[in-house]
Amino acid sequence: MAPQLLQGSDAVAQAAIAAGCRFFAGYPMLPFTDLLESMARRLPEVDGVCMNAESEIEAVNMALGAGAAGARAGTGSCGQGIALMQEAIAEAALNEVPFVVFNMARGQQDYFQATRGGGWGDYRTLCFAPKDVSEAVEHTQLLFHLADQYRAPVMLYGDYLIAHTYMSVDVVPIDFGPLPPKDWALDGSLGGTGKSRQIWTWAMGKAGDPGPGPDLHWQRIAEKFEEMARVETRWESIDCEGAETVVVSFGTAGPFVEQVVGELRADGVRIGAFRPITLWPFPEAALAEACRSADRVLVFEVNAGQMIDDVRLAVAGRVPVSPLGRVSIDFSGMRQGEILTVPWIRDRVHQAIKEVKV
Amino acid sequence: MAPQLLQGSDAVAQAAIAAGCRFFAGYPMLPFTDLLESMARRLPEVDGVCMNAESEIEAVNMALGAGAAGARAGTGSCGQGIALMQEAIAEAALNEVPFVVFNMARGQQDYFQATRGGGWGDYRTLCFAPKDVSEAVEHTQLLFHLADQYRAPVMLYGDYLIAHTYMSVDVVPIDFGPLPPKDWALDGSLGGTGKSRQIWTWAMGKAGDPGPGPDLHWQRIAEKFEEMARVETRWESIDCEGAETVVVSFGTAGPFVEQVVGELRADGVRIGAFRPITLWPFPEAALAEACRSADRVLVFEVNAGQMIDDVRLAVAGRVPVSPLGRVSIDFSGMRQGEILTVPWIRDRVHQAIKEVKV
Amino acid sequence: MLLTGIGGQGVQLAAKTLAMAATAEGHQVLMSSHYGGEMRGGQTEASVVIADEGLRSVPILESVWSAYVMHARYWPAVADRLRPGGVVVANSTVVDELPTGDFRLFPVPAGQLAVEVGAVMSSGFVLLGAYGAITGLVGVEALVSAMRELVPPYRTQHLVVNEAALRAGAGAVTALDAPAPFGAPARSARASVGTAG
Amino acid sequence: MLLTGIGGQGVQLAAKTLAMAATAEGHQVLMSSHYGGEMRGGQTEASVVIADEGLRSVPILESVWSAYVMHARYWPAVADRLRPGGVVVANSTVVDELPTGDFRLFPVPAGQLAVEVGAVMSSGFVLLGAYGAITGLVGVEALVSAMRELVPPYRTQHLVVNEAALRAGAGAVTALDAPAPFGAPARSARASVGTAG
Amino acid sequence: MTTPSPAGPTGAGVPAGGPAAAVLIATDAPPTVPNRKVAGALAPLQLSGEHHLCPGCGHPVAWRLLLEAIAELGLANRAIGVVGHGCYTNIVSLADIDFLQCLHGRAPAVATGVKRVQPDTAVFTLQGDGDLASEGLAEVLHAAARGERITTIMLNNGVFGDTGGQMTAASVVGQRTKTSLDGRQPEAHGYPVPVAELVATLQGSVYVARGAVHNAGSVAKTKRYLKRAFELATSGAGFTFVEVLTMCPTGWFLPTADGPDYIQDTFEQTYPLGALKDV
Amino acid sequence: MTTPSPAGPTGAGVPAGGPAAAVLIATDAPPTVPNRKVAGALAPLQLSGEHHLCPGCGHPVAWRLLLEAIAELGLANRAIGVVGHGCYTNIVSLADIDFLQCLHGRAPAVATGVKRVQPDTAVFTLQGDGDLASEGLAEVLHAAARGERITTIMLNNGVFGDTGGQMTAASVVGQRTKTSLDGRQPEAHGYPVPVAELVATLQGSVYVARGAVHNAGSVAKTKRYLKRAFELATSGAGFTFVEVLTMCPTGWFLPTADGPDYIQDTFEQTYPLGALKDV
Amino acid sequence: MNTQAKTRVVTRGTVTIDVDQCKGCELCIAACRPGVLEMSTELNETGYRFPLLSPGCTACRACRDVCPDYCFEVFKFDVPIETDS
Amino acid sequence: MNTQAKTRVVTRGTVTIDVDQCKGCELCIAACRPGVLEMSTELNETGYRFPLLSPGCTACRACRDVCPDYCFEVFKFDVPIETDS
Ligand SMILES: Cc1ncc(C[n+]2csc(CCOP(=O)(O)OP(=O)(O)O)c2C)c(N)n1
Ligand SMILES: Cc1ncc(C[n+]2csc(CCOP(=O)(O)OP(=O)(O)O)c2C)c(N)n1
Ligand code: SF4
Ligand code: SF4
Ligand code: SF4
Ligand code: SF4
Ligand code: SF4
Ligand code: SF4
Ligand SMILES: [Mg+2]
Ligand SMILES: [Mg+2]
Repeated sequence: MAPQLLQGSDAVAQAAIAAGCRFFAGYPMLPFTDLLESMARRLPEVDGVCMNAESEIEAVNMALGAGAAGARAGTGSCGQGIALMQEAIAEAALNEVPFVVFNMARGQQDYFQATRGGGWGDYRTLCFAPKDVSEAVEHTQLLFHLADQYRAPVMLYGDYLIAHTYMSVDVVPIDFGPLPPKDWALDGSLGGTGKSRQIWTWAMGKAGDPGPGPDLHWQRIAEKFEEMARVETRWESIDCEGAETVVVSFGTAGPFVEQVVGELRADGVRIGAFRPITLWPFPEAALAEACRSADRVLVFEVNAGQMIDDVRLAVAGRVPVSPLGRVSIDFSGMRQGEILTVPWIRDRVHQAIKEVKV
Repeated sequence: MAPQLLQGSDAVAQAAIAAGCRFFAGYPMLPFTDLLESMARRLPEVDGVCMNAESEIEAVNMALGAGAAGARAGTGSCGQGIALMQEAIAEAALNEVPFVVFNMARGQQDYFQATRGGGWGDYRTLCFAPKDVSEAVEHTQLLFHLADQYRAPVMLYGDYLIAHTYMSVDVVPIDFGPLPPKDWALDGSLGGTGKSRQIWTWAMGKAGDPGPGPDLHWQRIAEKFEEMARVETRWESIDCEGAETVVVSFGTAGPFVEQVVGELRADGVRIGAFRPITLWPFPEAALAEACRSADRVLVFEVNAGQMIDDVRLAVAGRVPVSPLGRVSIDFSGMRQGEILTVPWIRDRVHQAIKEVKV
Repeated sequence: MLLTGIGGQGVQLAAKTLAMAATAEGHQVLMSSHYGGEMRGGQTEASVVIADEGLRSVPILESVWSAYVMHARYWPAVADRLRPGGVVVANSTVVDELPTGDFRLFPVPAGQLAVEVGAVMSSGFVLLGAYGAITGLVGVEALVSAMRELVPPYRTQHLVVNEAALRAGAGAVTALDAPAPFGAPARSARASVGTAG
Repeated sequence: MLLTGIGGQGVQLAAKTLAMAATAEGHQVLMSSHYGGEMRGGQTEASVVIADEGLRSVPILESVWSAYVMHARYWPAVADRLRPGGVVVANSTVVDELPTGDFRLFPVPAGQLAVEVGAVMSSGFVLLGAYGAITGLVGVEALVSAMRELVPPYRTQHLVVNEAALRAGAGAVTALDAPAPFGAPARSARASVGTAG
Repeated sequence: MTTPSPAGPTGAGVPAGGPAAAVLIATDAPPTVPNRKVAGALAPLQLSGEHHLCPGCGHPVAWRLLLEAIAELGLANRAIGVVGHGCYTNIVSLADIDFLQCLHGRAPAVATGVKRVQPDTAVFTLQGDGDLASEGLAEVLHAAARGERITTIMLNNGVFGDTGGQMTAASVVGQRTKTSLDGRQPEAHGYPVPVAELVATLQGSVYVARGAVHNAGSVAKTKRYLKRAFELATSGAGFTFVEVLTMCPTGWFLPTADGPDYIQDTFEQTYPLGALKDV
Repeated sequence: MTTPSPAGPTGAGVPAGGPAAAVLIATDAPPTVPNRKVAGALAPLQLSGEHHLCPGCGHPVAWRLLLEAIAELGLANRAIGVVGHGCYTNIVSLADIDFLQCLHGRAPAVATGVKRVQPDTAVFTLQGDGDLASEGLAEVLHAAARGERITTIMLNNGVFGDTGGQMTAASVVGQRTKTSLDGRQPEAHGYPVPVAELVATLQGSVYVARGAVHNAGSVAKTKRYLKRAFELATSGAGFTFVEVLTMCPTGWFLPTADGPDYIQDTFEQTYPLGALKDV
Repeated sequence: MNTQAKTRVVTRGTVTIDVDQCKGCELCIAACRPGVLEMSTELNETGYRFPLLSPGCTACRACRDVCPDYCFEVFKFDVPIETDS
Repeated sequence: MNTQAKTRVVTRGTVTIDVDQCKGCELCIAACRPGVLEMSTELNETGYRFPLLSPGCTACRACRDVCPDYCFEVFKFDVPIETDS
């Protein structure tokens, strides 16, 4: 297929469908709305179902039901809507139902929400933050695969710049290899055979065949998340080798930082850029490694300081870590806030290099 | 008043009423239910209102309404119910409506939920975790004061052992000093005068008197939270001076750790206990200070490892930090999980002291 | 003191009655209980710590001096925590099912006494009356008035039978020669009311 | 290229048409737009980056080579980013309100031409046709077919007038001698379609 | 006229003879005289009869009716139950059909997801009044309006049984609960939400009925309602809804034996029994 | 018979004379001949007439009626508005009364909190159909069942206007939206939720009416409904509800001038106008 | 008529009762039209009273249908049994 | 009857129109019973056509009541004005 000019939302929708997504439920909220509209247009063409759900809570629970019945399912929203989904995302993590949550966030203010959740219990959510539309297309497909692999809800942290940017992209289905069969999925077929299925957060089992109960079940889940933390980190590190300054950023802020860092590097400044691709699990070891020669780490995020905690955890006191960003909401325009521009970042990096001069 | 034997929930209810709480809305969920029942019994006696709300979402939004109208208001739930309240707690943080959230958690698994939230945007929630019923009584009163002082939603992180333990306590109203007038509260009285009031997360203002808009308004809120982080940390540090080992725990796990540490100290082990009383803001500086002479920090929490992030942030790599706890849910009994006992902790501390021996 | 039983046997109410009676008699009390979350009929257990001075104990007891046992099903949880030589006041009907061990067992025919005083559902109170009398921790009058305060308004019809049950239990046993060690040197004297019933 | 305007003036549709036409002509394109969240009628702006090779640019442009301006209200946002000597294709009605500066201004009587071809609501397309012709970035045929693909099914009644508008715009101007610098050495040639209108 | 056979383990079920009142019949084993078993203890598909619910609770009776209806309609290997949070949740352990235990109140949304991707299954939700009329009112009404081809069963005891007896949106006026100690007062607490009536108002619902389990007659009728509801939903007609009034003596603070009367004298006044809508 | 005075700034509002069709009257200033002003542009309590809503939107007309009703009932200094998320939210900036802008769908719960602690105020919610019939259906029905002494106003245009025209729970059958491109199909999308009818079913509601703003007659009636609703809620009678059908030409993909007809020919068929309940 | 008939009881069926599963709720007692069930004075192993059957069962299933603890099975005799009451 | 009367127009009132606030929706046009409003061909400063008034206004307020942009004020003359139509 030749590259097409696609709006990010539409590209993500096509990627989801290419990955086998056949059920989607969502509730409009800018900048997520376009993805919902695109799914509503495209899913029926492949005999899939797109539910124009009556609330985010209904949407995520519909996705949970579809996932439990074995379909590749998706839902999504942003900020406030994702807040309403917290209970169900945690539930799905604990009762092991896979689906993909498309968080087309209003900027970068929801890093904590995405990485620490606000659900209940010990759970984590695998979360990819693409830097642009092409990466979003790739991540979308990978996320459906990983959701099934780990039987867990997973998240794409997009934003307005992912959802609304048009880009020439080519959506090609990617094969990530085989997966275990979904023999746990509910289809009713085993009713009356003594082997009927059950999905229950507390894993209480059936008469005559008691389950592990929540204590053991949740310990097992916690181990699964530890495993994911070991295996699934992803990141991009640019010119960090030998850098005195490393600038960390995530998602669509990445290319802006990359541009600034590239310019400075061209000017002879020893500076690199690091971008976690998975927000959870956070690439702690890779960042520590990237900062080996650094004497300052700068964190650019368009919020009051959220990812900086993870950066500080990664460098564990070995290098001073300073914030470059701040709260910034371009409310009227739904870009990412006025600070998300090359000149702003360039200024701040210059200033920081001067200030933190060792 | 002579000490009375009060169930923790009832003691907290009395403390809330002593602090002037006159509106409460909740939805039953163990172990929060008893607080709701107690409020339903006691509030009408002081001409207050207790709403048996039809859901946690309605409960928290009722509390938000009552708080916006100037009342001292409370709500609460645990785990799943608090998850459903995330959107509204974030909203209240951003539109500056005070109320107290009583999170009678099912154990310690919701530390991230309480400290990082799952709401949207840049906000934090002042959160106290009492170690027992007497402390809960004190914290409850203080929280109503601080909520008004900062015009923010705040949280009590209790649990089953707070909610269901009976203790001889004396609920005496505490005077925390004066507060600014609630001239921002909505009562309708200024309608038609050109000075009518407005509560709006986006702070858009009125025609002729535009507000700062979300960008500026939320920056101001972020500064307020920074101020709280500086001023409002609280902690308890026992025998940390000169200790080689510091055991950190929170909430009702504190007394268990305290007992183990006390015994070991009596046996000549150089060990101390540290307990953050405010989970957010986390007493980073105090913990760093408490660990000055330590060569190991142990974190006991009944979950897969949540507070340990804050402990690692506080010690910033200067001392190795190891977890002592794990996921543990005493589902049938609603204690805090089987690991929350003195012998279990004692064993683990002994083991850790051997292992981490420097 | 540790009380255990099966949900519905009135263990929690018995523990509260004991705790309140002890408070009324001027002691410092801490009582913790646990029972099913969203399931009925599981294990129910309560601990009561009674002390004379400032009391700040953990609410989940490591060891207990005495236990109150309504049902054998959850006995192991009690046995684990009973101190050597501890006192066990148990419903006679379950005594046969209890293994022997280093404790002093006081069987009380609670069910039978309850039927005799026409209080078939109040065997827990019979056992409590007996417990109070055996250990000397609380007098039967204090127990009766605590029970009266605790029974909820919609259950007042139970007051009379409960009182009869408490008195029947107290009257059926003789006191220990060495009473409960509260006021003892330990920071808090731990009496643990345990019912596995 | 940066396009700006007031919500409702068709700026977004114009930008999409341009981007799609450029894609169809074999270029790599990145187009970003922004407009009000839950408010109508505010600023609307779109940027289009057109390049020949692998394109990975930031979607919020620091500087632009050309701009498309429908309304003067948001002109400052354009002026800030226009490179020295940049090209500005603007609706004549707003030209008077634009300050002078280091740019080449091409006024197009878009509103008037639109009325003439009976497409009063399509002045954005007039300006776009003119823009394409002036800069030489895209041909009018590519614009017309892109527009045909983009107009949603429930708006097909607009196809004819939009086409007329595009052609009117293209026909009313003469091409620049130096066309748009795409394919230039820079990692990505940045053409910025800006409408402040 | 037959001669009474002697009582005892082997002669169980046959009068032990002798005159009048004092005569008891052994009931520990099936009768030895020629007979036909007209009813077993458990429903088909029921794995066990043991459960933790309180004495006199009405839920287990409703469970049996549900399983009988499914079995009799031949839906055993097509049924998927989506269950909310409440005392009735325990069915998940007792019945040999697929179950998804879901979040409080959300069953109709979850069931929608299941049914839409498995259109040939018989998807139903089992919920309490707290689950459905309080926490999940929007979910059930939206599913009904959408005409989802599922069956929703609400076990209405007018109280949050599982959390110990607080007022729900369905508690009747005057009902004493732990959060309405002097009885539900319209002034302070408002009026009960008649969910079945609301569902019937919506065009997407095709069948709405209200049964009860407080006596044998209503048990039989309720089963008929359930069967009709499953038939219509699985045939694709639309959303079907069966409310079942169940006793909660614990949450009503009543002796178990008074449960049925409380239904009849109090609940039925607010919630009249019968089929409300049958297209 | 009066002589026409000359047209022009000072003689505005008076026919400029001359014969027939071509005659235009200056409308840039009040007339100079003796007159009485029968209607100003803005409602009392309205701070400005400028707003960002689309051409032909029905909401601003409803805003004015609401403010007129409040002013005429003397409630200006007792009114507290609780407003959801939608195009209509902009009233918060335009009206000189206390406002709380709250979360999407939750206004009735928020208003309950306000009213319960400020019982002497006139608390109302202003919500859209997306806000109320979709996201917040439970909230409004629960508040109605509880008989909260508040007034809820739903501006029903059958679409999420603010997010660009997707289907809401109130979209009518056949309505084209961005998530129902071929029109709302009952098979796939179900039927609209008639909120007013549901609210009327609940015992706690005392007044329920449905008006519209698509012509001068319904504008006048709607204002009467609003006044009665405020009167009854503030007198303590119970919950009152007024639905107002408003045009959303943008979300309907129609020329602005066709909005009123769409209401009359399509919306009114699903949502008949009038008072549904008046106790 | 035959006055002796008055003291004759027709028993058309019978039930088995799992008394140890019984929780003593007494719902079966009220449900039994002919009134042939009454509660024991004895307690079962969990401490509940349980129903006892007297002659006259009609095999109507009512007890079985209302029992929340699944204690009953119901049998219909091929030939009714008559006894003195 | 008087055929001349047919060409006489009675104007009972008038309106002011804030044409720059007008968004050209035409709702006022349909609302005006006597049909004395019609849209301009000119555009206002935001680019919309706006209503123009001809003689015959009855001061009925309909235009004002339906206008979403608050463009109208309505005045009733103390004495109606008659003109040739
Ligand atoms: C979000 C959430 N809130 C509250 C609870 C606690 N909860 C569990 S069961 C229950 C009561 C259910 O009542 P109902 O649905 O009427 O069932 P019943 O027990 O009466 O059969 C509640 C409130 C929960 N599990 N989840
Ligand atoms: C929880 C949440 N979900 C979604 C949104 C996005 N949102 C804002 S306005 C709106 C549409 C409102 O539609 P309606 O209430 O019908 O009002 P209208 O714009 O049609 O007047 C939506 C979905 C939100 N603000 N919050
Ligand atoms: S509390 Fe009520 S509903 Fe729950 S098991 Fe007991 S009787 Fe049944
Ligand atoms: S989108 Fe619809 S509701 Fe919103 S302002 Fe435009 S016309 Fe009005
Ligand atoms: S089957 Fe009928 S007659 Fe026989 S015992 Fe049961 S209820 Fe009574
Ligand atoms: S109905 Fe069942 S549980 Fe109740 S008393 Fe009868 S046999 Fe026992
Ligand atoms: S007031 Fe009546 S008659 Fe006059 S212009 Fe307006 S609508 Fe027409
Ligand atoms: S109704 Fe108002 S906005 Fe619409 S055309 Fe008439 S004057 Fe203009
Ligand atoms: Mg219930
Ligand atoms: Mg709408």
